[in-house]
Formats: sequence, structure tokens, C-alpha cells
Amino acid sequence: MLKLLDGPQTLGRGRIFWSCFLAVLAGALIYPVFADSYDVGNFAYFLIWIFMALGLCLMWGYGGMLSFGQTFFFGIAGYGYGVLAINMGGGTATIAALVLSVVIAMIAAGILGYFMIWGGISGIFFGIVTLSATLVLAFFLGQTAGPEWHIGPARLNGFNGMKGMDPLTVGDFDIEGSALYYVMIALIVIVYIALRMLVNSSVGNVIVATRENPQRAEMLGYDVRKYQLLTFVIGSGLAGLSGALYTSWGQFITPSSIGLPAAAMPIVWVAFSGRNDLTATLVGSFLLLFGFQTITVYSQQAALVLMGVLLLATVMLAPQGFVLGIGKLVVDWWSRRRRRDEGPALADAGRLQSDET
Amino acid sequence: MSAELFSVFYQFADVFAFLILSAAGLAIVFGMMGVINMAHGEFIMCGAYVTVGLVNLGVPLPIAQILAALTAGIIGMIVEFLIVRRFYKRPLDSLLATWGLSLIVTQSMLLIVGSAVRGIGTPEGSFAIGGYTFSTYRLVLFGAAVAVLAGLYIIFMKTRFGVVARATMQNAAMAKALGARTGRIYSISFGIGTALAGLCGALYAPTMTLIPTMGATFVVESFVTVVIGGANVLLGTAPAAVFLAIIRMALNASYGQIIGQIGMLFAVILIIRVLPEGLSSVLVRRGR
Amino acid sequence: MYSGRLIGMALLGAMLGTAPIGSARAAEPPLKVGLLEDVSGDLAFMGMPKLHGSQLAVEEINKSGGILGRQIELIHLDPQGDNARYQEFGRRLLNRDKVDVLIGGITSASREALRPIVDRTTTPYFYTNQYEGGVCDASMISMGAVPEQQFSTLIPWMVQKFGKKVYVIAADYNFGQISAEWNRKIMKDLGGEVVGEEFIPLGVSQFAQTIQNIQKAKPDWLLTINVGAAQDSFFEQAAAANLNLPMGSSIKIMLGFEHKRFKPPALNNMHATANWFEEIDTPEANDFKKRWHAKFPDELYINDMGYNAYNALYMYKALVEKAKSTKLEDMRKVIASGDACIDAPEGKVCIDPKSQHTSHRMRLISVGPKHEVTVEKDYGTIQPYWLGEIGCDLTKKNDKDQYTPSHLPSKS
Amino acid sequence: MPTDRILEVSGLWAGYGATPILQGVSMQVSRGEIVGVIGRNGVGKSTLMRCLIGLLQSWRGTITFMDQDVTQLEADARARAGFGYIPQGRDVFPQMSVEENLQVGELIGGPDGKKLPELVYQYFPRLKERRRQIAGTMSGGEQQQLAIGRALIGNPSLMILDEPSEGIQPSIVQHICEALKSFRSELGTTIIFVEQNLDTILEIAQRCYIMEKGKITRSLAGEEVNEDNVRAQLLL
Amino acid sequence: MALVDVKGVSKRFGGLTAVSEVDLSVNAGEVHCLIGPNGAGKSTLFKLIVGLYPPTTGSIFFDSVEITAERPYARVQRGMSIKMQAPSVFKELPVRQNIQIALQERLSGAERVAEEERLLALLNLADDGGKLAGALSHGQQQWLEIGMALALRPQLLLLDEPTAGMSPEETYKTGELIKSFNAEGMTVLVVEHDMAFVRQVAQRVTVLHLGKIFARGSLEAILEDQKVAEIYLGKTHAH
Repeated sequence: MLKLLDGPQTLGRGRIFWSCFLAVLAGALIYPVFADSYDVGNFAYFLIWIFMALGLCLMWGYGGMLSFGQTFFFGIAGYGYGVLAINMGGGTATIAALVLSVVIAMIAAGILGYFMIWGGISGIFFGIVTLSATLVLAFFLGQTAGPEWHIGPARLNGFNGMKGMDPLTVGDFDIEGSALYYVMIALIVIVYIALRMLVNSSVGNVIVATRENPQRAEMLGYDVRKYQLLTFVIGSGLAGLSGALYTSWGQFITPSSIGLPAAAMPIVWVAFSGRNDLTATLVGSFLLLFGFQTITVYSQQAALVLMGVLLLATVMLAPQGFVLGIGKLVVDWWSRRRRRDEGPALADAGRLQSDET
Repeated sequence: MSAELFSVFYQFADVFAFLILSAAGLAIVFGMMGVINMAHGEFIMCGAYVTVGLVNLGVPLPIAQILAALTAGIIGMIVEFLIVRRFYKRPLDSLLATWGLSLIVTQSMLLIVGSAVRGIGTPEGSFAIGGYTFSTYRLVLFGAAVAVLAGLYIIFMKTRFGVVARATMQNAAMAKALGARTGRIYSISFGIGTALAGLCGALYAPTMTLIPTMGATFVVESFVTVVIGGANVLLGTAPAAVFLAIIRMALNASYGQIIGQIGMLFAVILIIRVLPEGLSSVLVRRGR
Repeated sequence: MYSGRLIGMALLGAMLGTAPIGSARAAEPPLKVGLLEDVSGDLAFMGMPKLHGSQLAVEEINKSGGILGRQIELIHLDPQGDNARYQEFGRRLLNRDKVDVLIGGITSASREALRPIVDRTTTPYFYTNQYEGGVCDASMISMGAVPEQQFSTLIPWMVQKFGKKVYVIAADYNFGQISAEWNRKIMKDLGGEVVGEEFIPLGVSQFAQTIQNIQKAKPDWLLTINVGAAQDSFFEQAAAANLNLPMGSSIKIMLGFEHKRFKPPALNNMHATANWFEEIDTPEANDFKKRWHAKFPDELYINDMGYNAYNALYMYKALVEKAKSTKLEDMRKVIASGDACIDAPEGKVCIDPKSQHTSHRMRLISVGPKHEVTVEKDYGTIQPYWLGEIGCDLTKKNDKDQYTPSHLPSKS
Repeated sequence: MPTDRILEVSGLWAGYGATPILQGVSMQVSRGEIVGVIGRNGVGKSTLMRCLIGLLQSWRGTITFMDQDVTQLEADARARAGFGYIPQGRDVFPQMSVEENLQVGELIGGPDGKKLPELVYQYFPRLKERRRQIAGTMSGGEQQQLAIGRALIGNPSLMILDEPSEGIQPSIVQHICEALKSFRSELGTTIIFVEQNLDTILEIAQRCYIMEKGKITRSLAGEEVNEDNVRAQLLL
Repeated sequence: MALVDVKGVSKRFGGLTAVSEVDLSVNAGEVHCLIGPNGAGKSTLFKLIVGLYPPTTGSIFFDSVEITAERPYARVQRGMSIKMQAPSVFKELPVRQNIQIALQERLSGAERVAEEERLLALLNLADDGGKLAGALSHGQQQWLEIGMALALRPQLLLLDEPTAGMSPEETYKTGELIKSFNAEGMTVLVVEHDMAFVRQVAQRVTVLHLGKIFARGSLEAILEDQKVAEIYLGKTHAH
């Protein structure tokens, strides 16, 4: 099983990579000892979003499906957590609420995904359908301000947002601050490792094969639609996980977490980081979230301009993604040092597409 | 009764004009180059601001509107030259690049011009039919939408540029091998697309509040119109606008704006499900 | 073995994370005021005056010796109109910068985003907008006007002057829906008739259908509680269609200064009740306006939000100085005594002990064809009585809830 | 003869990705010649044609056309300099009418091109009948005539045809062959073509280059262009 | 007995009839060659058999079961496998992974690795396992794709121009490879231009011309048929 950790689908392998991984993990684990409790909580907050980024990376980078509506599942699970946590009562039941809300998001993804994938929707149309779905949900939730919109004692409360749910709790212990941080680290490690194993497994092989050439993959006897649906459901489940965690973190969720500007964010994170690799997405999303927050804190009104410049510069200068670009540079440098004669075959010199039929 | 009938037409014309004017520019850029221009709304905003600026300087409104469209077109060509042309082979990256551009433009406008600009008021007057009064300018907008469609029809079907542009759209390499300067065609098409966005802003400027993020109110409608229309601007966008306008108008009138909006998006999802390549895939009889 | 270490680490971290922080203070450190106002994004044109109002008040207070001899340090962060950022920055200000007071938020959603976070601290939070009312929360002090101050003055006047049939155009979210509810309640009491209610999704900018619906319903007047720049386009479009109906509102003119942004006569015949608008012509108000425009000469209009933001700091100063403490607990004792008052540019305002909302001097203003503003009626001071009436009493119980006419406190 | 040279290719290398397909192709064509390039599938004949028109940029080597070095020019510039290209599979613009397809070709001729539709219709009367038909709905033979007409309308000095007979009724192939020969005799057009059809080759080629594995290995001229020699190349 | 039965199948694209009323049966265990000049409709017929196109008319049977409406993957699972005309390998993935993707349904673990090595060696790609498939030469990509098709151990192997871009030696080796698999019981249907190759492998030949069956029979009979030679060389005017 452990062999699946390293494979052709993921950058970074071997002793050096895993030593770095363990060093970073160890650093992350002892970080709260030295850091301000606010910063620990803040880091935990960044980590919440990374599941959605990893899910999109799987769908877009590995599966070739660009969903513009990951916030649809984020919202379903986010509201789902709220409704369940309020209805089931606080305490340990919140853990069940978290799990159930992610399951609900995955069921929703199964339905929407079946509808799209079996309908042959692909490319930009895939993006527009998912975007439409998320906008419909946002509009719908926005007008649920009245007291008649409730599920059990949980009021949806329209644009002002749903609140009053407990944070994740075990017994009487609220998982917040440092505890939340450690839970996040553990979840990230689990999800990251699991995704690495998935993409390097035989299922992962089919997922990337479908991205590369769905027809060829089908001609090898794979019902590519099933694999696409699986990818979509997993990716969306991770968006759901982010949503449920987000609600639990702030004990609050509003339709604006589902609307258009929010929907664009995961795409920005993943594109910036490098959609073709999980590690790059993990690192890049964290850096970007941290960077955007820092820019917003210190540059006030110029923040959005700087973010725009950062994005523009990334696509123009590092089209594979910022982190992936740097990562590849490092890897190339290493391999060149180690085996000077064996050039990596990655660079494809200005390939011209054949225009013949 | 005729008043009711006219009012139904008026409402339809109003939604139709909004969809056509906001989508035409995006449709050309998407149809010709496969580029999704996320800064489309900002070109609309540019058209609106230039119009208002010029009117405040004493330029008559119609002239200001034409100049505004031209300005947006020229800026569009500059943007094409500096940024977009690098991404013709990477359409998803063009989406990111233009989105970055849109962030920069919106916020820079806020910093430079300020948050709110004083409006210029709607020209023309109003007229009454039955118990209703109507704004004449809304009919001007409808006329403009029809004129834009007619203009596009003439440009793309009747001119030499149009023939070559359509050829480039169908098979760029072959058009190039026949002597078409495809780079220039892309640049001009992008310019036309952004000029139409500018025109949209210019036409709606007198009727709207001007803030730097105003483009956003057009974006969702224009995107869905273009997408369900499919890649062919002339054959796709216009029927898509008719279709969406009817749905939206009917739902708006019967159930209010919120259902109108949700219903329109549902219609989009269903149409794409039935026609995964948009309306124009049915309307164009595909050869080969 | 690996997981064992992880748990060990977690426990260590948890212990250290919750260790007590910062006990003794230096003699005269500045008071930290955390401010969250949107100065980018859609709401920037409203957030900017709020930031300015706070900056002006801080400058004045610091010049006159600060609060209890301590200078004020204003820490402003820009949440860009994003609720998640409000939470992020709310936590940052409260937990990292450890501000003494938190001020800000424009939309009700941003306020609701902040409340759960504030509620878990002992820091007071000032919300400086007029809003749909009903928040019964001990951590929050509301500086703006609420429906009972605005609607119970405006609507009877409109009915009396123009007639009993009203058509409501409201933004389709909590503010619009709750305001519409208030209107229904008051109209019922007055024997009036709501001939139409239309809720508009945020961001919609085209109103041809709405205008026609209004004409079909033939109301005597319109209640316009549409929100945001896009929805403001209604006025221009209604004027172009020659709709020509009297309009009443709780948010227009004083808040979004539509009469300055639109070309006359789009806002002709608009009536609103307000505690503040820039055209108030009293010596106190004029003095205040002079100081403001001296510091911010480019300000298009000193709106109600900016004004309330300015007042909030003076109210905070008054509370701290009377309580001789920056602790919420002590400040609330002052509020409970009914003695939390300041002399504001509008006149004297006080905080109501039961609801922690502010009393206001309400005036009814009308806009003329050239967008000139006149005061039609001065109601004097109006109390924020509704929450107290329905059973919110923060001196006794902290509900932490938001009530509406259709969501009242459970009798217990 | 050298003064009459219209095209000179020397040491041309090109390929897709990192794979070289052309490995040092050299050839010369004189004004008014009809030259065939023959060889088995996959030796790079079509690639050579794409390289000549400029749809594929060469890695090394030079292409000289009418004493001008065109190696660095893009396809559109070469077209305007006098190349006419009829690709394999014809590539007519499927959603446009016959007339519109021809209009795209007029580009090359500049304003003078306007006069030429009648000329095209003279050689291919079928196209005149079908002027308004959408190209994608026509038969293969008609599409081929259109593709040739579209190149002809630009009045090219050099016409490059990639398998003009592929998948077409023999009677129409015959008609196309006649037309090509008339272009040469009546308009002075030089023609280079790739072909697998023995009859077509024997009917129109004055010379043949034989291509193997990315290189020109031999050439056949005059009497050498006979059934036995060509058949050997086609069937191996 | 027929493994594949194509009955009265036509395919039209717009105004073009690519395949017209074709009947074709491929017997189990044979190597059957489909020849004909370019544009005769051979590749289209292949795509109809594997299900990439739905036929305009007619029906297709595999192992006596009608599969006309089945999706391609289901047909592959029934035991057919195709190498397309233009190489369609997974260009951005390493060579070894290409093979793996084809093999993984049938084998796993050490068995799969062994088979992988065997195939790579068989295909002369043993040293290139780590290269991206897109970086291989045209001929190598052809081989890789043949290898992927073989990896499925199909009952029926469809090869569309398997030797395009190969040298005579490579072509010969490919032929031997196909024969060896045929000897193990695999049925093969090949589209090919290269007559030497056809001679090497074919047991039966069908000639397709302008979308119709022109002739069929043993290789010898076909080669002696003057009319076939004529259409193949474009000589027939008799229409």
C-alpha cells in the first residue's frame, strides 16, 4: 500500500522529499509551542480552505474537469453542518453532523455529476453548469430570511446567515484554537496522503488517462464516466468538508460563501499553485491564503490590485502555476546535479498542433 | 388589451436588449478565439465611465456613447496585444489572466476615480399607453440591440473581413495558409468585442448607478447567454437571448424577480444538459 | 506510536495555547480601537465615510487629551465586503491586537458574522448603522436608528399626506424583508393597504417589470427599501418612465445620498426619516460639518453611517470615562443607570438600558425637484422602545438573538 | 534552367515535438513544372508540404521562393508571396458557402482577386452551380474542386497539393487532372503534389521526387516516370 | 464461425457517405486485412465496429451478440481492442504508465510488473519506460499503442495502419508479433497500405473502395484480381 505514496502522478518522492515532508510536519506540530495563540488559530483557519483546493486539484488537474461551482458543495455541507448540529444538539453530535454533512454534499455531487457527465457536458460548459448551480443555491438561500424558512429549530436566516450551531465538540471540550489546529493538521495529512495514494493507484491511472484522452481510455475498456463521477464526488466531498469545517469554525455561514466571488477563489488558489500536483496545491493554497490576508492587512485599498497583479504575473510568467514552477526548478536542479547527463524530457519545444482532421 | 400586449412586448424587448447588449461582446471574443474574457464587465464599466465623463465635459450623449465604445475597443486591442494573445492556446489561463486584470481595473478605478460618480440622467422622455407610462429610452436600447445584431450580421456575413474572420474561426491554420493575417483578425475581433462591451456600458450609463464594480451586474447574464448560445455568435447568441428573455420575462411577471433569476439559471442548466454544445450546435448544420 | 506522539503534542499545544496572556499593563498605553469598514468592493462608497468619521473622531479625541488620559490607537482593517474576512479580521483584532473595543460592519450579515466572535470575549462591539433592528445582545451597542424610530414616524406621515395604498420595493434579504414586515404591521394599525410588495435580488439593476407592476397596482406612494448601487438604478429608470409617485424610505438620502449621485429630478418627492443628514442646519451640526470637510475636503456627502461612526467613538469615550474602566461589564453598569448620553451634532442621544440601542432626534426630510432637501417635521427624541416592549432586557438577561415582529422572544 | 528556378529547398529539418520527421530534405522546382512527391505512408510527405507553406516551422535548412528566402515567413505571408495550398482532407470551411470559401482565397490575390471567381467557375462549372451551397454538405469530389478553386483564385505562382485524389470518384479525379494541366499551360502555374494514385501521378507528373524516411532519396524525370518505377514506390 | 458480423452498415457525415451498405464478417482465429485506397472508408468502418460512431443504418454483432447500441468500453470489455490510425497514446504520461493503464484490469502486483517488462521488451521500449509517451518517435508511439491494445489480451484486435512511419525491418517485426499473437488464438483485423505487410500476415482480405465492399477473398485471389490492382492504383474509370 505504501508504495502508492510515490508514483508518477505526484511530484516529489524518495527520501529527500519525505524527509522534507516530515520536517515540515514536525515544524507544524511544534509551531503552537512558540506561536501566538491567534496565529495558531489563524493557520488553522487557512487549513480549512485547503480541502476544497485539494478537491479541485483532483478534479481539474488530475481529472480535467474544471468545476466553477465548488462552493455549491461547500455551501451544502456548510449549511448541512449548521442544520444538523442545531437539530442533533451540541456536544459530540457535532462530529456526526460533520460527517453527515460531508456525505450529503457527496450525494448532491453524485446527482449533479450524473446529470452532467452522463449528459456529455465537458469543458467550459461543465464550468457554467456548476457555476449556475452554485448561483441558484446562493440566490435561494439569500431569500430565506423569513422565520418560515427553518429546518427544525435551525433557521436559515437568509442573507444575514445561519448561526447558533456549536463548534466541533467532543464531550464538553470545544475543538478550537490549538486543538482545532491539530485536528486540521491531522485531517490535512490524512487527506493529502489518501489523495496521493488514490492518484497513484490504478484508479488514479484511469483518472489521468481520462484527462489525457478520454476516447483512448474508453477504448481500453474503462467506463470513463464512472471514473469522472468518482473524481467529481470525491472532489466535491472535500469542498463539503471545507464548508462544514468553516461553519464550525465561525459558527456562522452566509449565502455569500456560495456566490460568485467566493466561487472564483478555489480556482485562483489551484491555478496559482499548479493544478497538476497535490503537493503544489497544498503548499500554494496555504501561501496564497496567507499572502492575500497579509496583503489585505497591510496594504488596505491596494490589496485587490496587488492580488490581481500576482495572478496576472503568475499566468504570464509561470503558466504551470507558481509553486509548481518553482518546485520543478528545484527538482530539475537536483536531478541535474545528480545525473548530469540525463536530461528531463519535460520541455516540449513549441509543439504545433496538427490541424488535419 | 392592446396596452397589455404592448407592455408584454416592452418587457420582452427590455430583457432582450439587456441580454444582447451585455453578451454580444463576450460572444465574439469567445466565439472567435475561445477566450472567456473575465474582464468583460470592466470593459462595460469603462464604456459607462467614459460616457459620463464626456457628457460632463459637454459632449452630446450619442457622440459620447460612440466615443466610449471606441475607447473600450482601443483599450481592448491594447490588452489583446499585451496579455490575451499569449493565451490563445491556453484558454483556461486566459480566464485567470483576465480575472486578474478585472481585479486590478476595478480597484484602481475605485482608487483613482472614487467610489461613486454622479449620474447624467436618462434622455428622451416617456410615453403613455393605456394606464402605463413607459420610458422611451428603453426602446432606444432595444433598437440599439437590434442594430448591434444587424451590424454584426453585416460585418460577419457581408464584408471581406467577416468572411475571413469566420474562416479563421472554423480553421485558423487553413485560413492562414490562404493568406489571412490571423493575428490581426484576432486583434480586431477582440477590439470589436470590447467595443461592444463598451457600447453596452455607454448605453446603460444614463440609467444606472455608476460604481467601479457595476460590470458585475452584467456578467452572469452575459455568460449564460453566450454559453447556451454556443460558439457561433450570430446563430447562437440571438436565439439564446430570445429564449432566456421569454423565460425571464414570464417568470418575472408572474413570480417576481427572484424566481425569474433562479428560473433562468435552471433553464441554462437544462439546456446545456440537452445540448451539451449550446444552441448553435443545432442551428448550424455541421458539415463533415 | 506516531499517533501517540501526536496526541502528546496536541496536549502540550493546548496547554500552551490557553496559557494566560499579558497581565500587567504599562502606565499609559494607548487604547486600541479596532475598526472594520469596507473601503474596497461594492460597498466602498458607504464604507469610506465611515472610516473618515472614525478617523475624525479619533483625531479630535486625541487632541483633547484622549480617554482617561490615554491616547487612542485606531487599527483599521478592510474586510472588502467579504463576511469570511469579517470573521478573520474580527478574530485578528480581538485575539491578536487585543483591541479594547471593536467598531464597524456595514451589512447586517457582517454584523452577524462578528457577533458570535465578539460574544465569546469581553470586548464591547459598536454597530454604527441604522438597520432592521431587533438584536438583543449584551456585547453589542447599536448607534444607528431602528425601525420603530424610522417607520413609526415615516409611515403614518406618508399615509396621512399621500394616501393609504402603498407599494413596497425591497431588497430581497433580511433588511428588506424585516423592514417590509414592519411596514405591514404599521399599515395594518393605520388601516392602510399594502397593494404590492416586490423583493429584488441583490445586484439586479433592471426595473422595467417592477415599474409596470407598480403602475398596475396604482398605489398612492412607494416605500423604497432597495439596497445597493445596482438597485439604486430603480430611481433613474422610474423617473425615465415618468412614474412620478411619492416615495418614502428609511435608508435613502441620509445613507446613500442618492440625491447627490443622481441627476435631478430622479429623487424628487422622496421622503425619509433620519437622525442625521448633511443638510441639518443647527449650530452643532454646522460646526461638525465644517470640521469634517476641513479634514476630508473631497467627501461627496457626510452620510448617516459616517456620522454614526463618529458618534460611536464619543459614546465610547463617555462610557469609559463614566465607568472609569474599559471593561464591558463596568460600561454596561453605566448603560443600566440610563446615564449613557452624549451631545451629538443631531442633539442629545442616549443608550437605552434594556436594548443597548440609541435614542435619536428624528426628522422627516423631503427632496424637491432640484434635489433640495427640506425638513418637513421634527419629531424630537424618539426612543428605541420596541425590543424593551417585546421582552428584551439586557440588564437581566443576555439573549444574544435577533428578533423580528414575526420572531418574538419565547415567553419563559 | 537555374534562372527559371521558382523553389529551392535545401537541408530542411522539421518535426512535431521532439521527433524529427524531415531529416534534411533538398529539392528544386522550376517555373511551370509539375512535380510529384511520392513515397510510402509516414515518410513525411505531408509534413514536407506543411513545411513548404509554413504551417510547420522548419528547424533547420532554407526555403527560397522566387529568389526570396521565405524560411522565416509565416504561412500567410508565404501565401501572399504566391503559394497556393490544397491540404490533405481538403479542409474547406465547412459552415460557409462555396462563394464564401472562394472569397477567403481572394485574399492572396489582393484587390485583383475579385476578377477571378469566373475563372474558377470556368475550370469547375460544378462550383458555379453550387455557389450558395454550404461547403460541408458537398461530396468529397466537390470539396476537392472547391479547395483547388480557393487556392487558384489567389492566382498563385506555386500550387501545393496534398493527395488531391484521395477518396474521390475516378471521373472527378480525371477532371481535376485535366484542370491542373490547364493551370500549367494556360496560367503558367507551377505545381508540387503528393499523391498515392498511380494514374494521377502518371497523368500529370513531369518529374517525381521519391521520399523515404524524411529524405528525398531519388528523383525520376522524363521517361523514368513510368508505371513500373512508380508502382514500385507505391507498393514497396 | 464469425466473431464479428457487420450487416448492412452505412455511415453518412453531412453530404459525405463514408461507408455504404457494408457487410463484413471476420472469422474467429483469422488475420483479416482490410485494404483499399485512401478515403475508402476503412477507418470509419473500424470506428463503427468499436462504437466510436453510431451507424446511420445497419447492425453489428460480436460473438453473435448484437452490439450496435453498446458504448465502446462495453465492446472492449467483451473482448475487442483497437489501435487507432493516428497514434493516440497518453502523451503527457510516461511510457510505462501507458502500459500499466492498459494492463491493470487484467493483472496486478508482481504479475503485472512482469508482464509490463515483457511487453516493453517486446516493443523495443525497455529503455524508454520513463520517457513521456509524447516524446517518443512516431513509430515508437505506434508500437506503444499496439502494446496497449495487446495488453488487454483481446479476442479481436483491430489495427488501423499499424506500420505507418516504420522502417521495413520494424514493419516486419510488427508482422511477426501479430502472427505470434494470432497463433495463440487472437483474431486480428488490420487496415494497411503496405502490401508487403499484408502479404506477411493476411489470411483473408477485403477490399473497400469508395465506402463499398469491392472484393473479398484469399490474399492470392485478391492480388491476382486485375480490377483490385486497378482501383488500388486509381486506374479504374469503369463507373
